[in-house]
Amino acid sequence: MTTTPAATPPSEPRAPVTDTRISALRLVFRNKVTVAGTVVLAVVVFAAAFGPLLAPYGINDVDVPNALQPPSGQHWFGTDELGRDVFSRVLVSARVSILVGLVSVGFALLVGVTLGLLAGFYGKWLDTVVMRAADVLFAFPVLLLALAIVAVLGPGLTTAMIAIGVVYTPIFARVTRASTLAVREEPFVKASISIGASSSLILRRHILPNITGPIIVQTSLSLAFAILSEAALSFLGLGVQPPDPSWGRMLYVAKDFLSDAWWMSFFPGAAIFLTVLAFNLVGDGLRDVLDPRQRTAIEARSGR
Amino acid sequence: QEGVDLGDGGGGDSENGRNLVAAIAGEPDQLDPHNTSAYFSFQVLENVYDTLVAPDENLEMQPALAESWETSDDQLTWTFTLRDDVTFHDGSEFTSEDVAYSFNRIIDEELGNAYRFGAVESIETPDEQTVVIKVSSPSPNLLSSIGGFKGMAIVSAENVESGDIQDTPIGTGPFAFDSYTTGDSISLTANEDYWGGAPEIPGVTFRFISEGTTALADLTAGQVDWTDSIPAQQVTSLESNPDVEVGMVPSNDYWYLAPNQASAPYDDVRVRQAIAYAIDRDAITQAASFGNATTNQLAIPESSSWYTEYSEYSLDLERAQQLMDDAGASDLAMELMVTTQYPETVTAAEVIADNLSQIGITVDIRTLDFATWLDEQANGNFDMLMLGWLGNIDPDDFYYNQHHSEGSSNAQGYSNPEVDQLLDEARTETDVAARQGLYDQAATQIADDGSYIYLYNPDVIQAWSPALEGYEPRSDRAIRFADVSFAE
Amino acid sequence: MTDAVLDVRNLNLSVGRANIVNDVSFSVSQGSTLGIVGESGSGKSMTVLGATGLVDSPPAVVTGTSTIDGANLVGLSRAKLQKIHGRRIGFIFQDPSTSLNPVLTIERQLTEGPETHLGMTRRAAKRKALDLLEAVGIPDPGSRLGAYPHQLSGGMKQRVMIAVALACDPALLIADEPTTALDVTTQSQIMALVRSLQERVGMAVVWISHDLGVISGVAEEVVVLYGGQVVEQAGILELFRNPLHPYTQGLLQARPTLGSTAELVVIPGSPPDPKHLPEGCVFFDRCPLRLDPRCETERPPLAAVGADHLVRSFCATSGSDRISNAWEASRV
Amino acid sequence: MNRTLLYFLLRRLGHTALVLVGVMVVVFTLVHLVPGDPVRVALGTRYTEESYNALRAASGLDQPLLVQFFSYVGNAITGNLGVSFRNGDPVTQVLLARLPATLSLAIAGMVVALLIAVPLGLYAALNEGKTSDGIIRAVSQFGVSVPDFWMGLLLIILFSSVLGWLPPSGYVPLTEDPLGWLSRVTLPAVTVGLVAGSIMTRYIRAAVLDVMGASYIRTARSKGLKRNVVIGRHIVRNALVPVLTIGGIQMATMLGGLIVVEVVFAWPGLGRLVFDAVAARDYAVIQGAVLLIAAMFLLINLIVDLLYAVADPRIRVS
Amino acid sequence: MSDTPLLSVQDLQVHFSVSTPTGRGTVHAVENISFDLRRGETLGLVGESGSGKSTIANALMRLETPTAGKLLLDGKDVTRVKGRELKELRRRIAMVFQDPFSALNPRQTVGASVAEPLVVHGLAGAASSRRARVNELFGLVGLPERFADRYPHELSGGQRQRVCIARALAGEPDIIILDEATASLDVSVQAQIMNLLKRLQADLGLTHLFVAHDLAAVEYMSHRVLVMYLGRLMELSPKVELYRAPGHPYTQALLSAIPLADPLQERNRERTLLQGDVPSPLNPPSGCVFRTRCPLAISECADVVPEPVVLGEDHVAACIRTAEVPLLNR
Ligand SMILES: Nc1ncnc2c1ncn2[C@@H]1O[C@H](COP(=O)(O)OP(=O)(O)OP(=O)(O)O)[C@@H](O)[C@H]1O
Ligand SMILES: Nc1ncnc2c1ncn2[C@@H]1O[C@H](COP(=O)(O)OP(=O)(O)OP(=O)(O)O)[C@@H](O)[C@H]1O
Ligand SMILES: [Mg+2]
Ligand SMILES: [Mg+2]
Repeated sequence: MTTTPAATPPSEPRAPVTDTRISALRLVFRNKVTVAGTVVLAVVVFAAAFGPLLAPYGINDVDVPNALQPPSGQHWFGTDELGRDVFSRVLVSARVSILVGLVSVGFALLVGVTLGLLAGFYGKWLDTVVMRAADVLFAFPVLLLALAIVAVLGPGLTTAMIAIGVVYTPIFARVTRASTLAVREEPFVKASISIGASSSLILRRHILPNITGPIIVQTSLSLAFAILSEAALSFLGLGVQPPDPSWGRMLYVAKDFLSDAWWMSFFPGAAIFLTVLAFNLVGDGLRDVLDPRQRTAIEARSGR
Repeated sequence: QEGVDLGDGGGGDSENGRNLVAAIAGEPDQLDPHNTSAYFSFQVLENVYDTLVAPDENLEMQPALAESWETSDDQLTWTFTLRDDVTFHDGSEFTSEDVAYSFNRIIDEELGNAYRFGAVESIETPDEQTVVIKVSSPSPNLLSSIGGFKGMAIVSAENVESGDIQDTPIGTGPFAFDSYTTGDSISLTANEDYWGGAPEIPGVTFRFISEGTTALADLTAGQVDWTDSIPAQQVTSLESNPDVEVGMVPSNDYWYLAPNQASAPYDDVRVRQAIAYAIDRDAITQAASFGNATTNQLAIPESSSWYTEYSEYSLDLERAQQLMDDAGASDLAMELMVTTQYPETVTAAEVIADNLSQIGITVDIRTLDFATWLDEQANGNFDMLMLGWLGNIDPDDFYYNQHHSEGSSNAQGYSNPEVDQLLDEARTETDVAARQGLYDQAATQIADDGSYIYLYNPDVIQAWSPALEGYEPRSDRAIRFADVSFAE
Repeated sequence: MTDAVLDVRNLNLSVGRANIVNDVSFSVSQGSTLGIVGESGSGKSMTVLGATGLVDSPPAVVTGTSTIDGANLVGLSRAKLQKIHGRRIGFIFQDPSTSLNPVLTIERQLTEGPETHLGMTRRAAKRKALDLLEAVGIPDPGSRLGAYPHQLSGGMKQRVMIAVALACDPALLIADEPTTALDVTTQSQIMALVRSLQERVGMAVVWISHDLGVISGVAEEVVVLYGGQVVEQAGILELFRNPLHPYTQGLLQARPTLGSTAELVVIPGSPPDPKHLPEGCVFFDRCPLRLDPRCETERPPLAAVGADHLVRSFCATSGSDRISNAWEASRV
Repeated sequence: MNRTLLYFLLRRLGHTALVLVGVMVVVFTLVHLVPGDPVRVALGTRYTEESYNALRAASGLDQPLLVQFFSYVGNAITGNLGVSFRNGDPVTQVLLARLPATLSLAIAGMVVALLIAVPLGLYAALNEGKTSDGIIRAVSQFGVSVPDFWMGLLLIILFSSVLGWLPPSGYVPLTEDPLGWLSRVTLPAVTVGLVAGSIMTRYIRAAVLDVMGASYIRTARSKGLKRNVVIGRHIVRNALVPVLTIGGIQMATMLGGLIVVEVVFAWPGLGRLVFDAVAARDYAVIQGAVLLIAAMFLLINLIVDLLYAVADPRIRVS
Repeated sequence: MSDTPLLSVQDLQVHFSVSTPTGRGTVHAVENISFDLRRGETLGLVGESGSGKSTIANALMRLETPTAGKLLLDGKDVTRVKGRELKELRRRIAMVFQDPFSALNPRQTVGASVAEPLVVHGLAGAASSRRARVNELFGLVGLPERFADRYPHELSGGQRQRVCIARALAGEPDIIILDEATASLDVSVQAQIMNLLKRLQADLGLTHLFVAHDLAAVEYMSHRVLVMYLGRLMELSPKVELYRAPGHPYTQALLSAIPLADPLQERNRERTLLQGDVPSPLNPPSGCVFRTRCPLAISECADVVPEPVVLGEDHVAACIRTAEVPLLNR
């Protein structure tokens, strides 16, 4: 099949488009806010990876006579009720908090998105079953669900992660299903079916990429809430096991020293706040970059 | 103090003043004294019920519902003469039948406290005023068994049989049960006909405030008059607060570690001893109770007449390491089982973990909720556990149960025939000095064998408003409001 | 043009670096209709929105004058604009299914204008609403008052939109592609309706469309927009009979017409990006003529080539035959 | 219209029943899977083997699980949720006693959340990109990332201990003492409301921004309506639907028991009941409470769906 | 007729079951439509919005399942085919949709979209030869190859529609269904696309089903025209005859609604303006569905569903008063 190409060469489209695409990574860094978020996250991840090596003190170096010292040159963030160095503990806790966030949300993401995608795409009885099951989980009081899971599996980091993961699964399933339902009706899906594409190809190539926006937003929100849920579980004594610190546990212990030792709650609290904020900022940035429309806008804005 | 009128704090007003509001750290599970084992229940019931005899501030048994008693020469028959001016809150007469009914209920229904009547053969009521208890062997601790706490209270048969006792108990005590708001509070009103004299205050409202910071805020805001829901770490700052009275007395409670002798290498006495040498009791005590406790290497505090001097285990890492080496135990991974129900165990565990790491024991702290903890303990699923034993009066109660081969609370699986024999003997020894001697020996042996590694005796810490007069904290944690009053 | 209802002079509108409207002037007099044609993105909507003060500025920057009742709408305060919008100027937008508020009843959307501008009571406004629905040819208007937009067909919705626009008897009606989203049959109904209403109340109409056929049916005067500029302006007959700008020519020959199967002219490429307008003639890169060396470097002025006929091209004066032939040659 | 509504309600009730059965199965399984023996908790540390067995038999816990489940479901259908293992109180009665406290905290918390979120969300959206928008977003971010127990204690220290304005804890029924109720519900409601309000602020902002871009808003402005009318009548009504969704979820969460906040403020609500019941392995109470919470959750969902129809006439049809 | 038509549609019926405020109802989207699609021709399909044009297109692609009737492709019944055969059907028939933006996945480069049929049908093998084929297709529709890496929103409407056409051509189909493929484009662009389609048809021997509501565009593009109203066939005729002498009042009304090129003619022409709206397909009028808006309607029209009347070779109109239809005054 050979034919002459159309005689009239069409001119450029309205929006100036560079033919060499800027890499996604570089695009992320065009946005100052996203960069700030990324830097914070990088610090947190760095602390998670190398915290134990960087910490000036052992996290469990109990030194009761030196308990409850305010921040000083020696102990930047002060000491806690057992005389342990708060800075070291905040640093090392990054690992737990990040782990809890990533693993539990990763679990919820994987299971929830898969179920939501299938339910939304295939509909019918599968939809009914999956969504009713999600309703059952959803109707369960969140902390109680976590409580029960922790009680079954015994407390600890792993179970806390599973518990939080299970709690967030129905949310992901719902968000995914709603988006899938919407995208499924899009003409380009119909177009792909009309080509003869299989369901799996449509799910992979068309539906999934187009529901990443809400999923990313939900993920960054959930990451934040997962870190906080770990704190709530700690409040109920179900989170990370002592003596290992987590930001949530530290806050929990610190609550009894609220009026005497502000540093015990301030620093882990600030760590949570900054991390949660960073997750949200990076999530927003990522969503923008993954959306080709936003991407062009960013490319155009950043000149060339 | 801020002069904001924020209402009366939940209690009912009456002409002669307002209810005392006491904040306790939790909600009673039920109000049947024979069935509950919760301290929160007894905080309330202490003021509702009476026992035949009751401990005074030195924990000596004094007449209560029983005016007097005598023992037969063979020590096998106890005859109690009851007061004749006592009525229940519902107005019915208190008689010896009620005593027999109460005790038989515990025995016949095999309720939790039945073990205290292990030696009792019969309970007879020759007349309304007399109760005769026959025992199979001399029982020097009978008085503390029937009067040590309100779990042995004299209840009303009618109240039990109607089933009301679980939430509307009727007793003979200084306060009568008034109302119960689930999750929030229980109110008692003064018993005007109390045999010990009517209380001065119109009533008591117990509020359930588990968060210590909240309870203290309530106390300083004048919403609460009394509380024992106090984070130990806030005691120091509390003591300097002029708006609050803080009362602290050494208690008979003790906290201990128990290595599980059913699992290797904790069956080796050297390992247990090594642990005992390696731990820093001072740091543990400081960390767990912020100094509001006294370290001890045995169960009984110095203030008690049963006190025994013992100081074998001073911190000695070398010795501990030596013992570990002798036992051939190196690089030990140990699961230390503690419970969130008692946060001090969690804090102490963190220090202990640090201590033991220095002799090559890696401690994995298992923090369980109490229900699971109890299950695991009963199933022997632990390497070492930490817990406390509360409200102790007679040594038989705890030494026998915890360290006799047949003891019902011997979860650590300790068995030493010598100790068994000492405890058996002490049970029936009626001479006080001789009995004390037996317990001295037994206790020393138990500590030497490392059956329990005793840590400290905590203080009873309570705080109340300066306006509250006549309140004294007691070393057995009994909360009695019969004699308190408000200053004008 | 003393009886001009709306008189727009040298209107410019830019957002950031995008010059969306460039030096546009036109006026429309009472009882007559001005048509604005142009491709998508040529700045038709922005021209009228800018001229009537309906764009948010900032971000948009608007200069020039746009006079109605002696008041310059460009730069007028929000409060003063509010008194003119809806009262002196009524608007109809392209897609009737999105330009009516989905959660309010037809009645509410019809009455809020008269209540605001004419100080009518709710009851009086309701009576007015009934009359309006009647006037725009909605059968059984009484029962339609309580309806919500989604309960009406597209044509009905556009009639309601017209009723909303005419609720306060405005002097000027701005119709921004009011029939583009509708069926041809409905389109001819709406066109007929607006014409008859215009005859009755004598308002001025600015009718925007990209379809020259529609414009030929409604307008007396036509403005052809390209790249935010007026490239040609003339009376309707003059424009169809004697189009001078190559773009206008192309537009006329690109549309299929009934009864003619002559091959269509193709205007290659697409309109310029308002952020990167060419230095010279805005139509330069698509133009088949490019007769003058200035075409690439210099903006041609909008020049009068006859009575009421303006054209912006260096090539226009060379005669329309040449232009037609140029398009012929470029056919595929 | 009415037939549709009836049809809709019936179908929803069917769903609800289905989900409730599911909840029952899950909670029953879960509760019995959880290690920890209620009898041991009840007996504490000092008891004999005999007393243990006696209590176990007395409370029917020695029956096979399946028997226990079916007798439970059978009773539940007739409205009998069993009796509390701890004190023999009928569970229904226990739950009803706790409901008012939970309801009043949830409603008050929602009011606070709305008082925070509606003006802030709206204001931020109307001033998109300006400094005030940034500040509101930052503050809401802060509200989201502060754990509630911490916020609660901070409020207690500030408003009770330092300023002495409000009592730190306790609950008085609204019907008995409205002022006392108000003074006591304020702090917990603010604690709850700050968190929920922060979340809702973001949703409201997004929803309003969405609506502001719609072309009917341009229509409304083209009518020369006052800004307030455009906002109040046109923007807000249309932004309601997405806000209802998130509001419903927040409300359901609150009704489900705010364990942590209830513990901090000694609030006699369902959350603390569940927490205590779990600690004591009081099976009947846990099951009953979860069932009630699930039912309330579904009820809220239903109400939200009905409200959708009120807010958005388009939904009324389908 | 010596050879079988490429595609034959026989008594096609598509109903949708929907829930309405008053219970369940049936949308009669397409009722008993029969027509042939002949090799190499363009059949125009016109009608107002909601008349069932897209439904027919979808039924041919088997995106909707016909409730009754038959589809014959090369004489072979494909009404119920599944799996591999269905896939083959969807290779042989390709479709171009109305809105070229929403018909392209916004998260995929247009090159990937064009390559999709190749992947799906295992054509053009390896990635490199696929790339070459995509480039060839881009050339075919007059797009520079470098556009392959762009996202849909970075292209103009006309360019996007070219991409859609390239994708439709990728599987080397016999039939292309153009569902209002030019309706959303600007006139200038519309002309580009229509000319392109004509050229491709001539070069590649394609058969087109050209769905539109613009009768002028249909006249330009088609050999024969099928006019639909409310799911029913109104008229089917060779183009020239239909425009010169429409045999159905509905066709006549459609024609008179088209604006004329010349303003003078446009203003002075006599129009048959249709009144009111299309009735609901949930309960279409009895007899002739057009009678409620028909200027020629008589009482009989309500009783019988009019049979197609043969008016000439290949020319049928479903109207009992077809003789009375006035000639369009030009
Ligand atoms: N708010 C805005 N900010 C920036 N650019 C805009 C804005 N609105 C429109 N534009 C740009 O202005 C140009 C003209 O837009 P306008 O809507 O006036 O075109 P139009 O002629 O009405 O087109 P259509 O036929 O599609 O309605 C386009 O390039 C568009 O991208
Ligand atoms: N999936 C469906 N469920 C219910 N009704 C449908 C469905 N698809 C189409 N319809 C209805 O069938 C009828 C025919 O629709 P169709 O889309 O085929 O019309 P069309 O002629 O293509 O209109 P348009 O010009 O608007 O594209 C319409 O009334 C439509 O509402
Ligand atoms: Mg426009
Ligand atoms: Mg269609």
